[in-house]
Amino acid sequence: MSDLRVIALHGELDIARRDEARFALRADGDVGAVLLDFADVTYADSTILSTLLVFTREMGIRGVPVAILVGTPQLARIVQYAGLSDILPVFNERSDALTHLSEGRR
Amino acid sequence: MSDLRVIALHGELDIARRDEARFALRADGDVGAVLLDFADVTYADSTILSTLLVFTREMGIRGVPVAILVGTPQLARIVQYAGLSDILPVFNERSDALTHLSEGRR
Amino acid sequence: MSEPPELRITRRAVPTSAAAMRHALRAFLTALEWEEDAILDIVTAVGEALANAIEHAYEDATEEAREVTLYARAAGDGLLSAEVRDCGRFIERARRPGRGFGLRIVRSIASDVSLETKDGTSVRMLFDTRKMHKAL
Amino acid sequence: MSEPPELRITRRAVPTSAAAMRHALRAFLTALEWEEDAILDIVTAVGEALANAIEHAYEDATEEAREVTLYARAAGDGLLSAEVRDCGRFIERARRPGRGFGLRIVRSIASDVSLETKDGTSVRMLFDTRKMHKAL
Ligand SMILES: Nc1ncnc2c1ncn2[C@@H]1O[C@H](COP(=O)(O)OP(=O)(O)O)[C@@H](O)[C@H]1O
Ligand SMILES: Nc1ncnc2c1ncn2[C@@H]1O[C@H](COP(=O)(O)OP(=O)(O)O)[C@@H](O)[C@H]1O
Repeated sequence: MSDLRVIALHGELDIARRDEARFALRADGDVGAVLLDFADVTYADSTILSTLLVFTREMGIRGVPVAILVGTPQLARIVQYAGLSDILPVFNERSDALTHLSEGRR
Repeated sequence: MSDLRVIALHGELDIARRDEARFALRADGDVGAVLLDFADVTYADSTILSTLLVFTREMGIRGVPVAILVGTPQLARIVQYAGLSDILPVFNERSDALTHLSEGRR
Repeated sequence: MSEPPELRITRRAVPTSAAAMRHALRAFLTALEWEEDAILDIVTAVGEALANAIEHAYEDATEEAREVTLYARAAGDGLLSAEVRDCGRFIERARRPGRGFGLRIVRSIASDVSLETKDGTSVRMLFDTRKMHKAL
Repeated sequence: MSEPPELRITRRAVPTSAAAMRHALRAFLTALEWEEDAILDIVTAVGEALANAIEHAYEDATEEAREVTLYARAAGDGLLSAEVRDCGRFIERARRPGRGFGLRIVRSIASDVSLETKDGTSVRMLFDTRKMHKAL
């Protein structure tokens, strides 16, 4: 998987870090798959969900699979509460996230 | 300093950990000096000061110098508020603590 | 001893205030020995209300009086009532694609939510930890 | 918006409660953006009063009603009033060598301390952050 792009963020992703998150969530150039490594993210609010949604859609249009690796149950749960479970590809295990990406590769 | 005994504690040393602190603060056998390495202690209450006082006095009677290395300013300050600055040998720097110990050695 | 546990904090309605207020709420609930799962969800819901006050309430306000207040009060039996209040102006707005998750999240977690928009916005939430996680 | 920031927590008067209540106070004061130096000292003083309620108040009490309440209320201008209250019995005791630092520490940090021993012990402390650290 030489063209796997890993984007790692950590800490609390809330309204105060929206611009930072938007800036980090880019995948220019020739990318085969994107792993959003949020294993060390301890909190996410809905402003980040919106950013994730935009990013995942853009990648979908480009045919690039995305997987979101989460550490805290808070992030997995806010995705469900927002009704985005079927849209945002959230994984608790790195291996599951990578499997998802390799299956979705072009 | 082959007979330097280092006793390290960490976290919050309060009433809930008094027995643990009492148990840890022992220096049996042939000890030349004791460094209480509290660099990772983040909080101390007065019950710990009492334990420190007993230990330092016992060591004093045995002629064994003691140095308390502190990390958080809270610990240095509670010693002052308790009026124990002249009795408890508190140091902010490891090198100062070690110098104090080597000067006090038998 | 009879007064219920409570927490009230007022801060400037700026983005960095959200985390500090969530942390205070989390430590308050932790001190009450509430379950971690319930704490996660309550902090998530209150966090959304705080983010709304910070993001929307003062869009056209002058610099003074940009404040947001969090009030939380625990009743027995695992109930918590919380209120997030600002002195701004509620913005009625058509649903925007990819936005509008905040209040939905609040409603998913709280067993009761009431929104009052007089002299600012007040979001009152009732959390019943005995009934939480029902959706998951 | 006019009510002052406040925090009230009641917990069982057992050793593990002290840290949880200190953490809640710390997060509350941090959320109010108080200076770290002042927070350290206030938490230290309140921590001593909590430890006293936990260690001494219920020495001869039955298991029920072993509770300790922390109440803190911020006024403007860097003032905080705090109260630690239990429903036990104050123990008058001759000074014991190597003990008795708790109330001394409280008095070193607070600008005003009052101890009431009716239906338990109440320690009221006033902290004035503008005057703190004067002793050091
Ligand atoms: N405290 C508030 N002050 C002003 N308007 C608010 C407030 N809370 C919510 N709103 C309005 O309600 C809308 C929906 O809020 P929400 O569901 O949290 O989604 P989002 O914040 O993503 O738009 C906001 O866009 C805003 O117009
Ligand atoms: N909440 C309390 N309930 C009962 N007795 C108390 C309380 N607080 C203080 N005391 C009494 O006052 C004494 C002095 O307290 P303090 O100065 O904190 O030192 P120490 O706790 O080391 O004895 C205690 O030993 C105890 O007899």
